[in-house]
Amino acid sequence: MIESAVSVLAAMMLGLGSFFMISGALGILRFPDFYSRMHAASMTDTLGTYLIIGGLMFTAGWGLPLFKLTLILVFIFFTSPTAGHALAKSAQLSELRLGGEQSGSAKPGAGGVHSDQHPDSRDLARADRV
Amino acid sequence: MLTHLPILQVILPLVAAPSCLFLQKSRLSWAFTLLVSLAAFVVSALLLQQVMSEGSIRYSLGGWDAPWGIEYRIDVLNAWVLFIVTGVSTAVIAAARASVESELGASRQTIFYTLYLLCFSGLLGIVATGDVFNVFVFLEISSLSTYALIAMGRDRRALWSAFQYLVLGTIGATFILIGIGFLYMMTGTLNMLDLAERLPAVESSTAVLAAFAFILVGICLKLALFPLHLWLPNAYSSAPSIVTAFLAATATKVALYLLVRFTVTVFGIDFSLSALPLQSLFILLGLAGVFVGSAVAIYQSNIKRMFAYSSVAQIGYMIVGIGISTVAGLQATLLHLFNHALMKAALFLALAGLVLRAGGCALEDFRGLGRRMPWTMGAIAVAGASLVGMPLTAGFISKWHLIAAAIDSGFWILALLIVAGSLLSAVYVWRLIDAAYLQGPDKSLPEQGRNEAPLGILIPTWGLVLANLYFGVETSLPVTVTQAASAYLLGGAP
Amino acid sequence: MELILDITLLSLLLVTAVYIAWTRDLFAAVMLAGIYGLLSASFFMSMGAVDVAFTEAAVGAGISPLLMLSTLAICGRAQRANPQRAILALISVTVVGLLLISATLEMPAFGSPDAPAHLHVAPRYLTDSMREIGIPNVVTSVLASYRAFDTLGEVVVIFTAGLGVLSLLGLQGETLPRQVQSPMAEPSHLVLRVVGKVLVPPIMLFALYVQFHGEYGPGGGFQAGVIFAVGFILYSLVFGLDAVERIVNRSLVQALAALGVLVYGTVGVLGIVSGRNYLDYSGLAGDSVTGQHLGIIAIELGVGITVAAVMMLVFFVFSAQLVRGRVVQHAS
Amino acid sequence: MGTDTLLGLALGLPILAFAGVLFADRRQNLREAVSLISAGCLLWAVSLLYRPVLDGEVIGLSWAEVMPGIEIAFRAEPLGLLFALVASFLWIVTTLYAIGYMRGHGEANQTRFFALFALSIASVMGIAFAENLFTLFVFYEVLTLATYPLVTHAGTEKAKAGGRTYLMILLGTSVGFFLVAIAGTWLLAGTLSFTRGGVFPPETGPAVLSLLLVLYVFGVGKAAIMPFHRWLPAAMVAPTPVSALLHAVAVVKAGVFVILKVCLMIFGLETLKAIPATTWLLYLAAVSILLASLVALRQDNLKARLAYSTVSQLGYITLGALLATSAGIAGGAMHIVMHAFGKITLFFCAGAILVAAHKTEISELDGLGRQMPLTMGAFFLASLCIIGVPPTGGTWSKWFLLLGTVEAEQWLLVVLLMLSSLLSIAYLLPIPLRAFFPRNGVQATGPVAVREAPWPSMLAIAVTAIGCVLLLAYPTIISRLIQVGL
Amino acid sequence: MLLSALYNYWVVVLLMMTGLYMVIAQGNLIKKIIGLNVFQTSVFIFYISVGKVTGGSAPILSQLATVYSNPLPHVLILTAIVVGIATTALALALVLRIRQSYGSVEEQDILTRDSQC
Amino acid sequence: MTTKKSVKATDSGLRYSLYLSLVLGLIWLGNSGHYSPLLLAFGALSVFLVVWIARRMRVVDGESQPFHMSFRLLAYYGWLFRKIVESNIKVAGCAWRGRSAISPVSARVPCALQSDLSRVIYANSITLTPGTVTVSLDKGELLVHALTESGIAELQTGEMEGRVARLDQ
Amino acid sequence: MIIATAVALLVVMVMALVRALLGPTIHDRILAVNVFGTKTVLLISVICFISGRPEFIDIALVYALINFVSIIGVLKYFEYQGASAGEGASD
Repeated sequence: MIESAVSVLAAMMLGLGSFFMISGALGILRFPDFYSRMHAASMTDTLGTYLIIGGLMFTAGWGLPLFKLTLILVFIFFTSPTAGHALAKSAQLSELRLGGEQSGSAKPGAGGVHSDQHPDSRDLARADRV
Repeated sequence: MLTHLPILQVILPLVAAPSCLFLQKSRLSWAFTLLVSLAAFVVSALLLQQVMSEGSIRYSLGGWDAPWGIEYRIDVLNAWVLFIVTGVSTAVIAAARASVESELGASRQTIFYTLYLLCFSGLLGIVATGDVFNVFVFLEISSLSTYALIAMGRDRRALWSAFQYLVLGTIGATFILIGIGFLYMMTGTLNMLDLAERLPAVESSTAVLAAFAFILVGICLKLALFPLHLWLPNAYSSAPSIVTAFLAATATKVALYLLVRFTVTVFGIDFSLSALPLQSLFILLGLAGVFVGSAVAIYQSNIKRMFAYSSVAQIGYMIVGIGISTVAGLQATLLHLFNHALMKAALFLALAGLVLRAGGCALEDFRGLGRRMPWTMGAIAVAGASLVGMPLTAGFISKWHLIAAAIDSGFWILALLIVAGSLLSAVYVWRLIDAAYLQGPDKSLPEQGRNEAPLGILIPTWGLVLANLYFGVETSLPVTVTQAASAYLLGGAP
Repeated sequence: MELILDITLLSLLLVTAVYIAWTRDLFAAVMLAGIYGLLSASFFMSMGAVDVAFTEAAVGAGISPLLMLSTLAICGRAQRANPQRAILALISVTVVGLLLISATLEMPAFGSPDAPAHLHVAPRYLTDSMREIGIPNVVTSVLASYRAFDTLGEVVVIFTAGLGVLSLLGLQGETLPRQVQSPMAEPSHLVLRVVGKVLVPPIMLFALYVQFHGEYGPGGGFQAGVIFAVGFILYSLVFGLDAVERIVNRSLVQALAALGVLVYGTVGVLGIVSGRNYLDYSGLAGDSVTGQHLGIIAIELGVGITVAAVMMLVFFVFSAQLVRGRVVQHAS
Repeated sequence: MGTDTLLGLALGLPILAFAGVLFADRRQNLREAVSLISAGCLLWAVSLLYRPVLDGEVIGLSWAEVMPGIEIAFRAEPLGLLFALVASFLWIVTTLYAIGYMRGHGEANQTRFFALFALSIASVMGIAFAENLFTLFVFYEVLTLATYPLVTHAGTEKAKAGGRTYLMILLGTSVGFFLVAIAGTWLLAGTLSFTRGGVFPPETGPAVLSLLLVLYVFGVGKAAIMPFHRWLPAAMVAPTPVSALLHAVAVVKAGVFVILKVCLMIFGLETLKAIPATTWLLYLAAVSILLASLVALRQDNLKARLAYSTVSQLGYITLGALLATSAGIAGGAMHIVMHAFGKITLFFCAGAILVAAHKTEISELDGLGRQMPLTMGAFFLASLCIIGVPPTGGTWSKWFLLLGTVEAEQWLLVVLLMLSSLLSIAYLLPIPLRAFFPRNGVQATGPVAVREAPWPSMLAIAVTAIGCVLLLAYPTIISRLIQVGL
Repeated sequence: MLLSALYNYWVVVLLMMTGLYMVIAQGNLIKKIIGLNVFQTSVFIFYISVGKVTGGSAPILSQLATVYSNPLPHVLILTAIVVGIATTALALALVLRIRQSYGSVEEQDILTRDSQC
Repeated sequence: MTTKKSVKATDSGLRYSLYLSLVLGLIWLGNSGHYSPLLLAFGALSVFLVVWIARRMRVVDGESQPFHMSFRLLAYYGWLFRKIVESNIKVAGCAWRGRSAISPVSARVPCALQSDLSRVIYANSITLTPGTVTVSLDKGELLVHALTESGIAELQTGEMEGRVARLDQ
Repeated sequence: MIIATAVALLVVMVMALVRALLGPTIHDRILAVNVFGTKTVLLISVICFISGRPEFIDIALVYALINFVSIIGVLKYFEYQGASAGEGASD
C-alpha cells in the first residue's frame, strides 16, 4: 500500500518536474532578450530539477542512491544561482549593458537593453574588419 | 634476468624518462640518457643473440597469457629493428651534448633529454609489442614526444612544421585505431598472432578489407611514403640537428617495421597481395618516391632539407623491396633498413657539427669546407658515397640485394630504374663534394683557419662512418640476420 | 526505450558536429564542442559504458573547452571566411566515407550478442575476473591488471603531453607579473568567492572518493586525477593564478607528474622482484587476489597523481600565457 | 720468392707509391724518385710473374669475403698479366715524360698528379689481376674516381665541364648497366669468377644472354663504344701526361680489357657465337670505327684528332673480342699492346710540340719537322704502328684481326676493316709528312735552331717509338702469353 | 530492422567525415583542432557501439544484472580519450606559440609569412 | 574585507577545520557503500589531506563553514523553498502566455547587510527565485533584473532582507 | 513514468540545443550550454534508474561539477577578454 502511494507521489513529482522543465525551455526559446531568457532558464534549474530529483529519490527509496541524490540536490542548489549570477554579471560587463544604471528607482519599460539587434553578427563583423 | 630481456628493453628508457626530469643539471641528464641508451643497446644485442640461437621469445605481461593479457613476441624481425634503433640512439646521444647545448640553450636541456627518452622508449615499445592496441599506445607516445622535440627547433618554422606533423600524424594514428577497431569487431581479439589465425575465416568481408586499407594508409602516413610525405622535409629541416639525426635513422624505420609486421604477420602475405594490388602499388609508389625525392633534393639550398628529401627517396627503395614481395625482396628491404640508418645518422650528425660551427647548413657554408673542417667533410663524403651506393660501402650492399631481388623476380626494368635512382642521388651528393673540395673558398669570406667540429661529435660520426665501411665489406652479421628474418616471415621457415 | 534515447542522442551529436563545421564564430564552436562532449558522454552512459562516460565528461566537456577557451582568449575569435581546398576536402572525405559505409554493410548488427567481439576474449574477463582479481568493476580489473601495460602507456602519454606543453610554453621566463590580481578577486565577485570557498574542499574529497572506489564503481585513477585538477582549477579561476602558485609551485607539480609514472613503473618492477613477469601483482601479498588488489590500488594512485599533476600543469601554463597576454595588452 | 707474394707485391707497390708521393709532398725530386723507383720495382715484379704464368701455375690471393659467394680475390692469368705488363712498363715511361713536361710547363699541384697517377695504376693492377667480376667492378669504380681530379687538373670552367661529362658518362654507364649486368650474371650463373669457357649454365635462354651482353658492352663506358664515347674527347682538356695515361696506359685499356675478359671468360666463345646480339654489336663496333675515323679526319686540333683515333682503334679491339674466334681475341689482345705503344708516343709528341713550339692545331705544324726532327720522326713511326704497317708491331694485330674476321666469315667486315685502315692513313700520315715537306713551298731558309722538348720527354718518346718497332720483331713474348690465355 | 542495426555505425561515419572535413578544409588552426576532436570522438563512439550487447548493463559485476556488455572496448577507449586530450593539449600549446611567433593562426597568413622571410 | 571578520577566523580556525572534516567525513561515508577497514583508512587519510590543503588555501573560515547559523539557515531555506515554488508558477504562467506577459525591468535595491556571507546568501536567494536575478553586488546595493515589476516591488518590501539579517545575529 | 521524464528531458535538451545554435549573442549560447549541462545531469540520473543500476549517480554529480566549472571558466574568458579587448588581441 505504502509503495503504491510513494510511487504515485514520485510519478506526480516527475510529471510536474517535466512540465516545469518544458515550460522553462519554451520560455528560453520564446523570450525576446537575454535577461528574460535567463529567468526562464533559472526556473528550469530550480523547481524543475528539484521535482525530478525528488521524484527519483522517492523511487529510489532508502539506501545509498538516496544519499547521492541529496548530494546532487545540494550541489545544484548551491551552484545554479552562482552560475546564473556570474552569467548575468559577465553579460553586464560585456556588450549587453543594463539600463539599471540610473538612480535606484525601478524604471518601468524594457530598460536600456538593446535586445533584438543581433549584436553577435555585429560583433563578428567588427572582428573581420580587424 | 635473461628471461625479462624483452620487457627490460622497453621499460628501461620508459622509467628512466621521468627520473631524468629530477636531474636538473644538463650535463648529468645527458650522461644519464647516454647510460640508459647504452644499456638498451646491450639488452637489444643480447636479445638478438638469444633470438638468433633459440628462435622467437614470448613474454606475457602481468602474467596473463596471450589473447587476454598483452604479450611481447620478439622474433628475428623485432630483434633486428630493436638492435638498429638502440644502436643509432647510442651513437646520436653520444654526439648530442655540444649540439644540444648550442641549439637549445641551457634551460631546456633536461626537458629535451626527457622527451628524447620518451620518444626512444615509444619507438622500442612499438617494435617489441605483440599486441595491436599496444602498438597504437606506444605510437602515440613516440609521436607526441616527436612533435614536442621538433617544436624545440630554433626558428619559428619548427613550430609550424611540428603542427603540420601533429595533424597528419594524429589522422594517421586515428586511421590505425579505426583499422584496429574493425579487426577487433570481426575477430574479437587484439593479439597479433591470434588475429593471424582468426582472420582467414572472415577474410572475405569488406570490413576486413576496410581495416586493411585504413591501417595501411595510417602507417604510410607515418612512413612518409611518396604521396603522404609532405610533412617530412619541413619537420626534419627545422628540428634541432640531433633530433633530425635520431628521427631520420629510426622513426620511419619503425613505421616500415609496422608495415611489414601488419602485411606479413597479421594479415598474411597472400591476403595482402590479393586484397589490394599491393605489389604494383608499392613498386609504383616506391619508384615515384625515389625519383621525386631525389629530383627535388637536387634543387634544395638547405642541406638538411636536401637529405630529408633523400630520406623520402631511400624509403621509396625500401617500399620497392617490399613491393617485390619475395624472400630476397624483403631481405633487401631489411638490409637497407640497417644501412640507411647508418648512413643517415652519420650524415645528420656531421651536419650537426657543421651547424654548430657555421651556424647554418646552406650550400654556401659548404664552400671550401674540405679545408676548414676536413674530418666532418670527410665523414659527409664517405657517408654520401654510401648513400649513392659506391662499392665497398654499406649502401652498395643494399643496392646490390635490391637489384638482385628485382632481377630474380624478373623485373629487369625495375633494376634499371633502381640504379637510375641511385645515380640521381649521386648528383646531389656530388654537389656537396664539388662545393667542399673542388671549388676554392670564395675570396669574400675571411680566411678562417681550421675550426673542426668538437671531438664529442666527431668520434660518434666517424664511428658510424667506419661502421658504414665495415658493413660494406664484412656483411656477415646483417646478411645472416636479414636472411633468417625474411625466411622466417615469408618462407615459413621456423 | 534505449533505442529512442540512442537515436536522438546520436542525431543531436550529428547536428552539433555539422554546426561546428559550419559556424565561423570560433567561440560558438568551442561552446558547441562542450555540448558535443556532454552529448557523447551521455551517449556512452546510455550504452552502459560508465567509466568512459565519466572520463569523457571530465575531459570532453570539462578540460578541453577550458583549454580551447584560453587559447581563444589570446588568438582571437574570428575565423577567416573562405575554407580553402574545400572541394579537395569534400572529395577525399566522401571517398573515405563511402569506403566506411560499404564496410558497415557487412558488420555484425549493432548489439547482437553473438557478434565475434563478444565471443572470443571478452567472456573470460566477465566470468573469471571476480575469481582472479576479486573486484566488481571489470573495466578497472581489465584496465589495471589484464592490460596493465596499456594503462602504463596511457600514463606515459599524459606525462609526455605535460612535458611537451611545458617545453613549449612553460619556460618563457618564470617571472609571473605578481601585481596583476585576478579580476575575479575584486569585491564585485563576492558571490563567486564565497561559493568557491564552500565548494572546493568537497570537490577534492569527491575526487579522492572516486580514486579509491575505482574497484567498486565507476571511476579510477584517471577520472579522479581530472576532478582533483578541476578542484584546483576552480580555485585558480576564483582566487587567481598566483594564489594557486603559492600553494603548489610549478616544480612540485612537475615532480608529482614524474612521481606518478615512477610509482607505476616500480609497482611493475616489484612484479619482477617477486619472481613473476612485469606488472604481475599476484606476488605482492600473501595470496594472489589481495596482491592484485594492492597492485591495482597502487597503480591507480600513480595514475591519479600523474594525471592531476599534468592537468594542473597544463592549465596553469595556459592561464600564465593568458595573464602574460593581458599584461602585454595593458602595457602596450 | 713465392708467386703469391709477388702478386701481392704487384698490387701493394702502387699503393705504397701513392702513400710515398703524398708523404714526399712538396719535395719535388723525392716525389719523382719515389714514383720512378716504385714503377721500376712494379715492372720487375710483374715480369717475374711472366715465367710461372706461362707454365700455367695458378697464383691466387683472397682479401675479404663480402657476401656468401662474392669476395675480393685476385688471380694472375695470362691476359691479365699482359695488361699488367703493358701498364707497368708504360708507367715508367709516362712518369719519365711527366717529369720533363711538368718541369718544362710549370704545372700547379703536381703532387696530386703523381699521387693519383699511382692510385690509377694500383686500380689497373686490381683490374688486371681480378679473379671475379665483383673485384673488377670495385677497382673499375676506383679508377674512375681517381682519374676525375686529373681530368679537371686545370681547374678552368671548361675543364670542370669536361670533368662533369667524363664522370657522368663513366659513372652512369658503370652503375647503370655494368652493375645490373654483374647482378644478372651472379643470379644466373651463381658465381662471378672468371672461368675458361664461360660461366653460364647451358640452358640459359639466348634472349637473357643477349640482354646481358648488351648491358656489358654498354656498361663498360671506358671502352668508348659509339653512343658512350663522348667522354674521351671531353677528357682531352687535361694536360698531355694525363691524356697519355687516359688514352694509352690505364683507362681506355681497362675498358677494352674488361670487354675481352667478359667475352672470353664469362660468356665463352661458343656461347658468344650462339647469341643473336653478337652480330648486332659487331656491326655497331664497325660503325663506331668508321664514324670515329671520319670525325677524326675533320678535327684540326691535334689532341682531338688523336682522341677520336683512339675511339676508332678501340672499336677494333671490341670488334676482335666480339668475333668470337680465337684469332679475333688474339688480334684484339695484340692490338691492346700495339695501340698502347703507338698512341702513347703520339701523345708524347703532341705534348712535346706544345711544350717546345706552343702549337696545338695541325694546320700550324707545317714545316715543324726541321725544328723538331726527332719528335716528328717518332710521330711518323707511331702513326705507322697505329695504322698497322710492316716496320711497326701494329701489323701483327691488324693481321690477326683480319684472320679472325675471315675465320668468322664476316665478309662485309673484312671490307670495312680495309676501308678503316685507309681512313686511318688519311688522318694520321699527312701530319708528319707535311711537317717535313711543307705543302705550299714555304721553305724555311737557312739552318733552323733545333728546339726539342726537355731531355726526359725526348728519352720517353724515343723508348716508346723503338718499342713500336721492336714489337714487330719480337711478337712472340705477347703471342705466347695469348696462346696460353685462350 | 536494418535502421536500428546499423544506425550507430552510419552516424559514426558521418561524424568522421565532418571531423575530417574540418581538419582538411578549415584554415583556422583552432578549428582544425576541434575537427580533430570530433574525428577522434567519432572513433570512440564506434568502439563503444561495437562493445554494446542489447540488454547488457554496465560491465560492473553485481547481483542486479546477469548480461553485461563487453568491457574490452571500454578499456581501449579510456586510453584513447587520454591520447586525444594529450594531443589536443599539445596542439593548443603549439597554436599559442605559433600565434606568438607568426602573429596569426590562419594557415594562409602563416604560409605567406613563411615564404616571405 | 571588514577587519571584524578576520579576527574571528584565527581564534576559531581549529573549530572550523573540525567542522569541515566532519562534513567531509559524512560525505565520504554517505557515498562509499563499502566499509572495509582499508577503505575507511583511505577515507580518513583523504579527509585529512583535503583539510590540510583547504587550510593552506585559506578556504576554511567563517564564510565557508557557517555552522554558527546552520539551524536557522535550514529554517530560512524552508521559507525560501516556498517562495521559489510561488515565483516558479508565476514565471511558468508568463512563459506559456508568451512575450506579451513579461515586462523585464532592472533596478538597484539597497542592501544593508554587513557580513559578506549574509550578503551572498541574500544575493543567491534573489537569483534562486526565478522571477529575479542579482546582476551585480556592490558596496551598499544590489543591481537586480526582474521579469515583471511585481518581482521588484516584492523585493523592495525588504521582507527577504529582514529574514537574512536575522540569520546573522 | 521515468521514461516520460526521460523523453521530456530529451525534448528540453533539443530546445536548449536550438537556442545554442540560434543564439544571437554569445551569452545566449553560454546560457544554453548551462541549461544543457544541468539537463544532462538529470538525464544521466534518469538513465541510471531506467537501466536499473542506481549506484552510478556519482557520474551525474561529476557532470554538475564539470558544468559549473566550465561555466566559470567561460566567464573568466570574458573577464580577461572584455567585449572590446577580445578583438583587439586577435589581430
